[in-house]
Amino acid sequence: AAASLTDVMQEIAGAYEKQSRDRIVFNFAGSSTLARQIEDGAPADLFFSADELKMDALQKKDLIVKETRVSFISNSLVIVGTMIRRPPELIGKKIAMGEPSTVPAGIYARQWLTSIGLWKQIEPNVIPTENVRAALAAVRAGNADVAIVYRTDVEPVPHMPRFMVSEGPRISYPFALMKNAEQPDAARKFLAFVKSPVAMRIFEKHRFIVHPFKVQ
Amino acid sequence: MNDWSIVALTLRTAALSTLLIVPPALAVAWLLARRTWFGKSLVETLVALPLVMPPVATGLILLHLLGRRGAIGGWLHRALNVDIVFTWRAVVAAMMVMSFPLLVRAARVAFEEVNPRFEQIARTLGATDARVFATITLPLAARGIISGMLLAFARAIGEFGATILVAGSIPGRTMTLSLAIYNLVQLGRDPDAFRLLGYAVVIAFAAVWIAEATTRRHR
Amino acid sequence: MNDWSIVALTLRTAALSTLLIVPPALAVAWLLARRTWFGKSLVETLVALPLVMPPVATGLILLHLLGRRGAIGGWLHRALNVDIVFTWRAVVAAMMVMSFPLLVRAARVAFEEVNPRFEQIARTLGATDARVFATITLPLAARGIISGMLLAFARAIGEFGATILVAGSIPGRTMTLSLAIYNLVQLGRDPDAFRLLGYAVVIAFAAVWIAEATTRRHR
Amino acid sequence: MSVVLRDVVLPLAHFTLEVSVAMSARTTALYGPSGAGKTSVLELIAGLRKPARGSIAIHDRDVTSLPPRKRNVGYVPQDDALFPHLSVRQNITYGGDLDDAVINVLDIAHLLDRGVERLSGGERKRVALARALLSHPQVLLLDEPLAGVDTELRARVLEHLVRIRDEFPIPMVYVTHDLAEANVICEEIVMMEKGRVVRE
Amino acid sequence: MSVVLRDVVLPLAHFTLEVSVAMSARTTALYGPSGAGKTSVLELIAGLRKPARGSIAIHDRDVTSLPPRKRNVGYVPQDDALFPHLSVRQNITYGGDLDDAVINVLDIAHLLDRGVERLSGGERKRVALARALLSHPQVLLLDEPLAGVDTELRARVLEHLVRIRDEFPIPMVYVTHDLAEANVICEEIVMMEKGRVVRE
Ligand SMILES: Nc1ncnc2c1ncn2[C@@H]1O[C@H](COP(=O)(O)OP(=O)(O)OP(=O)(O)O)[C@@H](O)[C@H]1O
Ligand SMILES: Nc1ncnc2c1ncn2[C@@H]1O[C@H](COP(=O)(O)OP(=O)(O)OP(=O)(O)O)[C@@H](O)[C@H]1O
Ligand SMILES: [Mg+2]
Ligand SMILES: [Mg+2]
Repeated sequence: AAASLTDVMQEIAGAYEKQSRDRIVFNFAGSSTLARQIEDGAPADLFFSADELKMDALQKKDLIVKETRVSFISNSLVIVGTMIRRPPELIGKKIAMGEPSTVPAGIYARQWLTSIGLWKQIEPNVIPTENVRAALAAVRAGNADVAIVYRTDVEPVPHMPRFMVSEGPRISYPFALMKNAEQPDAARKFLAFVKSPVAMRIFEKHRFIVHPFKVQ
Repeated sequence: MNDWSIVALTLRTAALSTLLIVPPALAVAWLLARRTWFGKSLVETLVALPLVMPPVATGLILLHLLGRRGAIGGWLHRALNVDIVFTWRAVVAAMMVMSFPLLVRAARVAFEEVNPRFEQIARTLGATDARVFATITLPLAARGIISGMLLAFARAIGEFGATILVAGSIPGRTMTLSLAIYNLVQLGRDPDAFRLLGYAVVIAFAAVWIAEATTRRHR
Repeated sequence: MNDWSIVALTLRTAALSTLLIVPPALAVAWLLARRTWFGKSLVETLVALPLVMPPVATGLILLHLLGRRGAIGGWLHRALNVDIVFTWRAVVAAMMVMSFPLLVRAARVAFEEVNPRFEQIARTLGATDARVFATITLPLAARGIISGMLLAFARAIGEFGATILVAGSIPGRTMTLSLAIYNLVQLGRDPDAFRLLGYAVVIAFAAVWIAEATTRRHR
Repeated sequence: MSVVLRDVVLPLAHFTLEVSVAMSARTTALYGPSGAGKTSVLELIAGLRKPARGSIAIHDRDVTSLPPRKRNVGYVPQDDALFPHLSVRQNITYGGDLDDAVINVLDIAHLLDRGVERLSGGERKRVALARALLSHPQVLLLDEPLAGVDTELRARVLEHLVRIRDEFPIPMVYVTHDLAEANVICEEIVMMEKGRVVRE
Repeated sequence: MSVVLRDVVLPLAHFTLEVSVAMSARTTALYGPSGAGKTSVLELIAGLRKPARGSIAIHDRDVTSLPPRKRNVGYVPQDDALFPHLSVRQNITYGGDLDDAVINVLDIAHLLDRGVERLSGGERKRVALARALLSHPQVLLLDEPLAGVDTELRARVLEHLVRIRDEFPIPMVYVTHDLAEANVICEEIVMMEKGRVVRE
């Protein structure tokens, strides 16, 4: 599962293991690392990605069971650091964000900024980081004015001013069963549990946006 | 997945990887120190590569080699039904590759500093090459070799980049201290990360202390 | 941002970081090798920490220290108006911290292997401690020290985890070979990654070759 | 013929060593000024240096291409070259078992469990001598074995060497600066100068 | 009074060295069996070993707590301890400038540009002697400086030492096993045994 899902997935798995004899084994890393591992034949039953593009790539290579692919969890971007009221205020500020071509959070931020026509102007001031946490740390250390991160990454009662990006790109987490799963039946059962109301509440508790209507 | 099991896994894999690289590293170091041969600089560069390459690159190469579709991993899977990738074996493999250059360098200098005079005299006393190595060269180089083993062990504990690619970060199975700390940092759980960091420091202190005590005895 | 500028940045920062750590590393190594003092094991552990800790953790700590609100970075910002974080200086700082333990260990063993007899005789010939160090201890330890510098340089080239945190991955400014390779790998552009990897290998080969030539002259 | 060097050539710093000599006596003194090439001759016999040309035979066996370990020599080098990491006992038993007779004659019984870095100069020489004697050599190569050993002990050790000479058929090549010493123990004296044998 | 050791105590492996001696002559021979403590006495004077108790004076100056470098001694150790990474020239000029007289007497002119690992045993001794002589010492400490030097050269070096003795007021402490040698050069003989002075 994507590293950003570590806490929530472990909680869901804990709840699942209370009612089932199956044991869930996770591998947490960046989505692109996980996709790499799957392409190289690493054994995996389920893939909980933080990036639709990575899932698309695997689907194109026919590595996932297409029918099982679902995306009902989403996230949104926030700008933290100094108070921003309107996006144009970003111009001239030092902006820390995930690397805009490889890290999902950075890719989304860039998509959003491009769509509102600001990207060209702010690009020279962008500080690309390896992950969201590094962007936050840069703001705390005083070397970046703002950071563009996921809302799930900042505590609900921060001392930091924040700007919620509402019109940003759809940031969703696709889940799917792998073609060469070793225990497809058990994996299906867990995937079903992840879609259950119990799991939904856990996702919400961790500040993810849940779209239950997408679960059939 | 409690703290102790993470520490135990880390200790076990780091110690095993350090022990496993000792024989090949000493062999390579000895050849580099005591023989001149064609392509020596090449082999030396090759040995140093895991140091020079970013860990992701090393990890990717290992993944290619050790995966079920890889040259080594494929063979092991077919012949012995042993999987490497995503198991503790991959953790050990990543640690081995990353700390190998450190031990080779240290051992090489240690061998070079041994005065060949003593080896010669041992030979006049009838000792075979193997005996000369075991009773003269190795003990005289012990200080440097142990120091290199300490470096290798410390590096194994800290190993992260290659490990997460080949072994994944599977709690209870492949999640070493380094991987766990990374995960906690990612999640913003800094106090927990610092607690685990504390264990790493304690392990390092113990290793330094043991290395110190061992070399003192050897003087 | 062409290949050459990445290579140049990497070479410049790695060479600078290696040169900058030589004086403090030799001082610490000498104190560890030739003096007994309270808290020695502690200092040794401290020195080894960047090896044991996962690079993210080292990077975070550096970021705290060197950031504008950090202890060191804040002072530099106020007093000299110099920023460290997210500049090439941060690249050098990360490289220094990560390769420091390697040089200290190598130099320490090298100093320990110098027969104190020669230092004693030099003293009877009227040499001051400084002269003894410069003319006897240092040259006799040269082989080990140069080998340690090679390790440190190689490690600096390969440094990734701490660098990306404190220096970011800013094309043309802080993006070293390692960071660039990582980026290409993440993008799935493996052929480009391998091209850059080739440069790293060439640099490593040159470094090995120079170290080799230098120690040969010193015999 | 115990030790024979035939047309042996070895280039040295200032001259080339060129030696043809047959040491047939049980004890041969190698005598000559400093830098004449005496140590070089011993190391050629022991196999620690390789001649550029020529051949070397010990007891009629051609050893020119044999490694040192198969030449069965007992070599006491000029710099004693004691193994620094081993105790006196471990040093002298490296090539063979302890022998009380040797220990007593050399007066080193009280040193056995000492580390070699805590020995005096003369003590080191005696330990080196014991180490070579205990390895059951077929020929003893002694490079000034008694330099730094005091007069009284020297007499005793010489006496012992004479006894060894008389009891066992171990030929000795004995490098010395002291003609008197050479005369006590040796039946034959080979004089060297600048890499050549000048008189036998 | 050139060198005075007053109630000097130094624990050694098998006994404790306890020495009180005043070496007032310009040349004093230190004579005694192997392991008597002769080298230890020289190293105490040079400051390379620290006495457990007692005091040491050179030319009426208390040097007990002075570091070796301020004691102005010229020490020729028993194992010559030539600096292995320096050439012969760099070795002998380490403590002072070249002096042709010394070079000629010791017959080392042809060795000057050689690395020390390519010297014979006797050559090393002479280089060590030159190194000590060229450092302008106030007292010369010679630990068997002529062991391994051939008879002819030995006579010449001794002659030179006698000349140094006569020309400069440099007192010498000369460790030797050779009473004849001691008599040629020394005005006073101190005999040691098991860490004590047994006769002056
Ligand atoms: N490794 C070497 N390479 C070249 N020349 C050497 C080497 N070792 C010694 N020599 C030179 O060869 C000559 C003979 O050396 P050797 O050690 O055999 O002399 P020796 O007769 O043993 O002298 P001594 O009585 O002083 O020990 C000397 O002039 C010496 O400088
Ligand atoms: N570092 C040391 N620690 C303890 N004992 C030592 C040490 N070095 C030498 N000894 C012992 O002290 C005694 C005196 O040693 P020293 O070297 O002074 O003897 P010496 O008179 O010079 O003998 P030689 O003529 O053999 O050189 C010897 O018994 C020796 O074993
Ligand atoms: Mg010789
Ligand atoms: Mg002595």
